[in-house]
Amino acid sequence: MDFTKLFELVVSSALINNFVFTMFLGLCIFFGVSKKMETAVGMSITFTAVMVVSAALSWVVFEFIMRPLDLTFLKIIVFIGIVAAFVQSADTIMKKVSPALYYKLGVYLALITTNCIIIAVPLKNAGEHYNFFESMAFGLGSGLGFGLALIIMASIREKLEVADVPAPFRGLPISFILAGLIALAFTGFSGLITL
Amino acid sequence: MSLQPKSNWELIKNGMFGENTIFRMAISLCPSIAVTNGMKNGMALGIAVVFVQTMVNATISLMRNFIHPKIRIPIFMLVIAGYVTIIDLLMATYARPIYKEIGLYIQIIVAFASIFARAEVFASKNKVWSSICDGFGMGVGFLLAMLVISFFRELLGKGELFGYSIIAGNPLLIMILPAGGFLAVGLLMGFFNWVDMKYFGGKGASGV
Amino acid sequence: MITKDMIKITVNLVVIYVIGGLIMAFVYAKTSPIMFIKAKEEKEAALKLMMPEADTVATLGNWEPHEKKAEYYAARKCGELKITMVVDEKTGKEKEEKECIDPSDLGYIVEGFGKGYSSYIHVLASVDKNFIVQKISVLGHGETPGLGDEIEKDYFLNQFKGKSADNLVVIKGETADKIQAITGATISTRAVTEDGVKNGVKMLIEKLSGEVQG
Amino acid sequence: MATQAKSHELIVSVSPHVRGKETVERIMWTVNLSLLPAVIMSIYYFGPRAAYVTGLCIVSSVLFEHLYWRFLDRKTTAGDGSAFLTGLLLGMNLPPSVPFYIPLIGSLVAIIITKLLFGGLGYNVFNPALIGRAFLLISFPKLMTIWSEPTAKFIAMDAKTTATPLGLLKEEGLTHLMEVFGSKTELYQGLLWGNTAGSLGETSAIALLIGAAILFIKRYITWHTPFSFIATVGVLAWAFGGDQGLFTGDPLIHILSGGLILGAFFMATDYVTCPTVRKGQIIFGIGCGAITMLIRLKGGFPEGVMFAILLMNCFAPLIDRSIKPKMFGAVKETKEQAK
Amino acid sequence: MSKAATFERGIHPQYNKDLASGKSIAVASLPKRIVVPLSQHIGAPAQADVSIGDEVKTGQVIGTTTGFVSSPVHSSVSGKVIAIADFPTPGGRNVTSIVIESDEKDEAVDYKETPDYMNLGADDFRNMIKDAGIVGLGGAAFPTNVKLSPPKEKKIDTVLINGAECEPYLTADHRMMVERAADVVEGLKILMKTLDVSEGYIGIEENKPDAIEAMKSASSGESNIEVHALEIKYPQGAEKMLIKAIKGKEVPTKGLPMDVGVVVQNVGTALAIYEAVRYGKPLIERVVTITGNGVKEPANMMIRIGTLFSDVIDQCGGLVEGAVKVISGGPMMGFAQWTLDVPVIKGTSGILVLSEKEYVSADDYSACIRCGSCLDVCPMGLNPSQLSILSEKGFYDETKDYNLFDCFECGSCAFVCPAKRPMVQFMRLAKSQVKP
Ligand SMILES: Cc1cc2nc3c(=O)[nH]c(=O)nc-3n(C[C@H](O)[C@H](O)[C@H](O)COP(=O)(O)O)c2cc1C
Ligand SMILES: Cc1cc2nc3c(=O)[nH]c(=O)nc-3n(C[C@H](O)[C@H](O)[C@H](O)COP(=O)(O)O)c2cc1C
Ligand SMILES: Cc1cc2nc3c(=O)[nH]c(=O)nc-3n(C[C@H](O)[C@H](O)[C@H](O)COP(=O)(O)O)c2cc1C
Ligand SMILES: Cc1cc2nc3c(=O)[nH]c(=O)nc-3n(C[C@H](O)[C@H](O)[C@H](O)CO)c2cc1C
Ligand code: SF4
Ligand code: SF4
Ligand code: SF4
Ligand code: SF4
Ligand code: FES
Repeated sequence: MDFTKLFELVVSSALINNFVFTMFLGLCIFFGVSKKMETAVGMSITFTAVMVVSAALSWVVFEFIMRPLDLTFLKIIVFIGIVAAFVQSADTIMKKVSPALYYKLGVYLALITTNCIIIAVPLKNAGEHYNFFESMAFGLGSGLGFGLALIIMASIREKLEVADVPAPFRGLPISFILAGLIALAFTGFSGLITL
Repeated sequence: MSLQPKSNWELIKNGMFGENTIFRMAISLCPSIAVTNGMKNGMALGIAVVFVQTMVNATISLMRNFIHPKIRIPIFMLVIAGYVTIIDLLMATYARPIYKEIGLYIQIIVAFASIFARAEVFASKNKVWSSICDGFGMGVGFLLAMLVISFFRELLGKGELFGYSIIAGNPLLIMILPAGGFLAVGLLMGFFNWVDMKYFGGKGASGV
Repeated sequence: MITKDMIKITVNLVVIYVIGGLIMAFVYAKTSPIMFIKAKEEKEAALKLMMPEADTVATLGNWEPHEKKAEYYAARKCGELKITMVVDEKTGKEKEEKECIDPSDLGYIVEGFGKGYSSYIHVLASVDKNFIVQKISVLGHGETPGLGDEIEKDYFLNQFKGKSADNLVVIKGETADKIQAITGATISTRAVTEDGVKNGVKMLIEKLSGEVQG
Repeated sequence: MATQAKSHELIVSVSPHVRGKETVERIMWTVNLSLLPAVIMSIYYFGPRAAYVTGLCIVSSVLFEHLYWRFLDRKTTAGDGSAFLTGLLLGMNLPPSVPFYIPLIGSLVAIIITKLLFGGLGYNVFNPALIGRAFLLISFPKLMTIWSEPTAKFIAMDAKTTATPLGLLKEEGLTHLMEVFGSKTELYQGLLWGNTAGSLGETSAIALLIGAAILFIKRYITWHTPFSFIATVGVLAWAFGGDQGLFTGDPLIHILSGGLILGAFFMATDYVTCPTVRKGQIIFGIGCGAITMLIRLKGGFPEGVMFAILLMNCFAPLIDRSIKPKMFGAVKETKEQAK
Repeated sequence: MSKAATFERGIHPQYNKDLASGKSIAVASLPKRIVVPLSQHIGAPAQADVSIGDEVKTGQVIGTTTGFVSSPVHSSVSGKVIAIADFPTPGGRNVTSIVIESDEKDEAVDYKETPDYMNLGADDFRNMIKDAGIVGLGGAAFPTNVKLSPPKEKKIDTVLINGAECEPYLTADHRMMVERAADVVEGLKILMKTLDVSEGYIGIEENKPDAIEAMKSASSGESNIEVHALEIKYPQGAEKMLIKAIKGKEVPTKGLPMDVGVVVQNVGTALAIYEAVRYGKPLIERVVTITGNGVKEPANMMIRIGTLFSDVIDQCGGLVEGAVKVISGGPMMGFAQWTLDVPVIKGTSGILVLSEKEYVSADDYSACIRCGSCLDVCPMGLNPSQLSILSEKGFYDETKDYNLFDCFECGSCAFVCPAKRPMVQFMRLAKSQVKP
């Protein structure tokens, strides 16, 4: 296993090719749950976990079932099915095993399936022919990057809450502009790692 | 979501403007930035969405009496994913150059909240024809938003429209880069809110 | 009652999934051969374009620049080109089949990757039998629009014609015998010139020069 | 009673009834003034063009701010010196040879999008001048990286273009940089006086340090941000910046070039966009320094100060949220609660 | 002592103490009419013990206590009760007050003198202090006997006399320490005996060297009393800061001085205690500084409680042309008055009249520019910037995350704020909107 490559993959997917700021995925959730810090943190944790596990599951299914059977054209429905099934069972298990955790993070689980990022990770893994560990690294980096984006955004939006933003721009428009400026700052990382 | 009957035209109009996915409902946002750096891409994805949304609504509405409520979610998922797969395969075959650039986003249509939401709140409860109009309206609303955004981005960022050179000189490169996408959508959204507030007495987008 | 319900639901679900799956499979079955052929044709066209005067292009081998799969080819002129019509077994249609008789190498084509500013730049380069560059083209890249993507422009690509491997060096500023950097995109220029093309040509020389001279 | 007659004229307001003498205007104009030495040096080295570019930035910044408030029918804040300062700093961050529309677009982005849409002075999240510059750099990468050679002749209309010291260092390595400048001492001298290519206001370290000293003496800025910023850059440059292995780098080159002095003292310290808690400012400074060196040594740009500050601007609210000042009596409380 | 003791942060306003610091305490002329509010202290208001038309003597109880935390009030002149009604007080509230017209004889009730008072017990002291109506004269007017009855589990080991007088302009405590040093020390000794403690301190800011000198020599015979010079810094006199400066201890948040075993009393309070114990004299007069460039002849005066501000100011030559603001107390924490028909009460330490040139308008404030100055000065180590923004925008609940209730409204943050934000107003607004 090439650890440098894995490390680069994590860093690159978290910072340089950040899902939100350079790939534009998961924006609905990004703008939806970044209003309060608490929700942002909860979502980040849940997300990263789901991302890594579903990347791994999808990889196994894709490599060992779909590819040998030449069913790759079903990848969209299969991946979304895997994610949905995993989220559903995580929901059930968590409710049983750790109700406290479920109480904290359960709500976010429900939001996850209508989010394109979660399906983009396995799709991209399949497209780039990553191996098992690379797929997990990519899932992890993407999750961390998304979490980072959410937390930064939430902390700034809490500050914006008290700012004199002109009425037509209050809420979503200024958040978009804010995301644009953050993305502008994140271009500073470009060229750091070439993948 | 009002359930009183509306005329088909009203349904379409509602989808296009009143409940415009991007500017009003603020869902399906990713493609509004990811594929709007050129009008060609924006239009391609928009058309794909019109197709999927209309067909999904039609199919769900047709099947609405056969679907057991307990399994409605997997069924919706299958229908949506099915149409997305079809359009994905078709574009991969017949529109290769564009597909190369926006392929991932075509596949991602499967996770669009707006499609699932319309299937759930509208198509599963309404007649076929209304559902088609609703889906078509929503899809066209999305397409319009994509066109507006990509119009500004391509014009400012490349000085081109549909790839044809329109203005000479140094374009604002940033507009076709990630940051510019967010800025364009934010500014346009603010502008539409301003117009809405000033001339139509609206309260601005519901936002998230 | 409950079991009956369960069965009903299951049947309902299975039936619909099977139908859905079949429809998708049908579309896939229809499109995938076309996709496959188109991809092949595109590749052939791209290769052909690299050396228009060649009649056929044959794969010679593959190599792995930056751990990516790449191939190299020989571009050949045929002494005689025999065209026969055969019936395709699968589709049942008639199609042309070319047979190259008494081919001679015109030159070689190499696929390469250069590590650029924000992506690996995918290039094709053709050389004549003396390994002098004839033409290069950029197949794909993720460089910055307006900066790095100038590598796709003809003014840049045309510089390469007639240069030997030794002259594939980037110079910032005016130059006639070397490669002039695109202002503001030296990294991308280097990636194409020194990492992509030059390494490719060098690899060709290494692999083939014995053969050629021999 | 004589006194009673006056009662109705008494002013009633909440305590305190005496106030310190500092005002926002006073602070902003002082910062403007403290940049004067650097402006003078830029005009000396780059000629009237320097004055033209900087002036254009200032005028358009102030104008945009004024027009915006006029449009909203609110009291204008164009006179408080902050828009002037944003314009001035934007100008100081541009190369000498830019065409006229570059300052205009930069000011528009800085003032309208970055500052006023977010609510105006005090509410903006990002440093307006730096966003203005980043926007321009990304939009016009070629125009924004044409560096004129400093001529020290007041009339230098078509100066030769050249590379910045950091650009040379990154592209060609230290040895080449030495060849260009002759010796290390000459290089340091060039960097100190500003006799090197670069943005208008960033090149003369001495002039900038004079201005920074004024701000320190007036206590308008504290050591926390600039010191931790510069120290981090110095340590990292020494550790990783050399080509002969660890701890062979030359910290001074990195500290004196690439706008670090300007950035550390005048831009990272922008009240609005850095943490308010002093401890947080140290973290902010270290973050700026680390990102600067990451970009300089490993990234796609030769200089990293601008992006480093902007990236840390993103984190400032988070820092402010997590780092609270040490509260009086707080230590005891936690101990007691533990019991 | 090498370096003056102090606390962290704080501010350095212009002190302007020389307007009145050289003026010996003059005895004000007897007021013709007094207005005595029944609530001059923290706690339950007193209950009127007289009715309209009653004749009263100087020192006679006219309002009695109604609860544990409460304090009686006395008449400060002899004469006739002419009204019992609501009147404005310097604190801004209207309070039920007893109005007495002086017969100008100043006939006093018999005060019970106790020359050998040091032989009395702690409970005797507490009762005498309570009956004399003594409350904290440092400003908050907390009933002193309550402070001197700490719950058993709180072991008190130190009494601190607060002679900091950190508010600009004011000089009353200063003059008291210079002119009545021995009596103040006696007051401290009584306090120490009441609380059975062995450590007594007197803290005085360094800008009053004569007071430090006087207190040092007055206490030179007492081995367990120490005079501490304090750095000149506002709010050195706030009790938590004083304790930090002298004892090095921090009163825990939401705690009281007794949580670190300390009781703090103002100089004036100590003096009043001495007079009550030694001479049986109730709290009917106090030293007040009348100062500022808006008054013709600044002075320190012993003034009967209930004397109207207008009477006092007239005795100081009246207001100058262009006097714009009259403040009860100091410029940092005092209350601006809309009328001069308010009485001097037990907590009135000064009457400050600002002239036009000293006055700074604070109407025009702007958004917080996050300069961080307020964080640098807040003696409580709060984040006033954030608190003020949250309060300004109505996010009252969130202010609690930033320890709103630890703010004691010293005004340091407002003083330094370049945006001229009315910080104290924001703090009070938030406090009124949420429960601690
Ligand atoms: C937003 C941005 C994108 C860039 N993209 C590229 C790129 O795609 N290719 C490249 O070679 N340099 C790119 N650069 C420039 C490099 O950072 C570097 O400055 C340049 O390659 C050096 O070339 P020069 O010496 O000709 O200026 C970019 C710079 C910016 C500001
Ligand atoms: C509600 C309340 C209860 C108090 N209880 C006590 C007490 O039990 N013991 C005590 O020594 N001081 C007590 N204090 C007095 C404070 O310690 C302090 O001396 C008083 O609030 C005046 O302080 P200041 O002038 O610094 O504001 C109390 C104060 C208040 C407001
Ligand atoms: C900001 C502030 C400043 C104060 N400054 C003084 C002072 O200089 N002298 C003083 O005696 N009390 C001062 N106090 C009041 C003290 O905190 C404390 O209440 C008083 O010393 C207790 O004594 P007392 O009960 O005898 O009034 C100040 C209070 C505050 C909140
Ligand atoms: C010490 C100091 C540094 C400043 N630095 C900047 C700066 O780097 N860029 C800028 O646009 N404004 C700067 N300003 C001005 C002002 O804070 C800025 O316009 C606000 O960010 C606008 O809300 C500075 C002000 C001060 C007092
Ligand atoms: S005036 Fe205020 S600060 Fe000064 S001693 Fe009195 S209460 Fe303390
Ligand atoms: S008024 Fe409150 S917040 Fe302001 S400095 Fe004083 S204690 Fe701190
Ligand atoms: S002093 Fe005023 S402007 Fe500065 S941070 Fe505090 S409240 Fe804001
Ligand atoms: S908390 Fe309220 S009532 Fe208590 S001292 Fe402060 S302002 Fe007065
Ligand atoms: S389209 Fe909604 S999360 Fe991507």
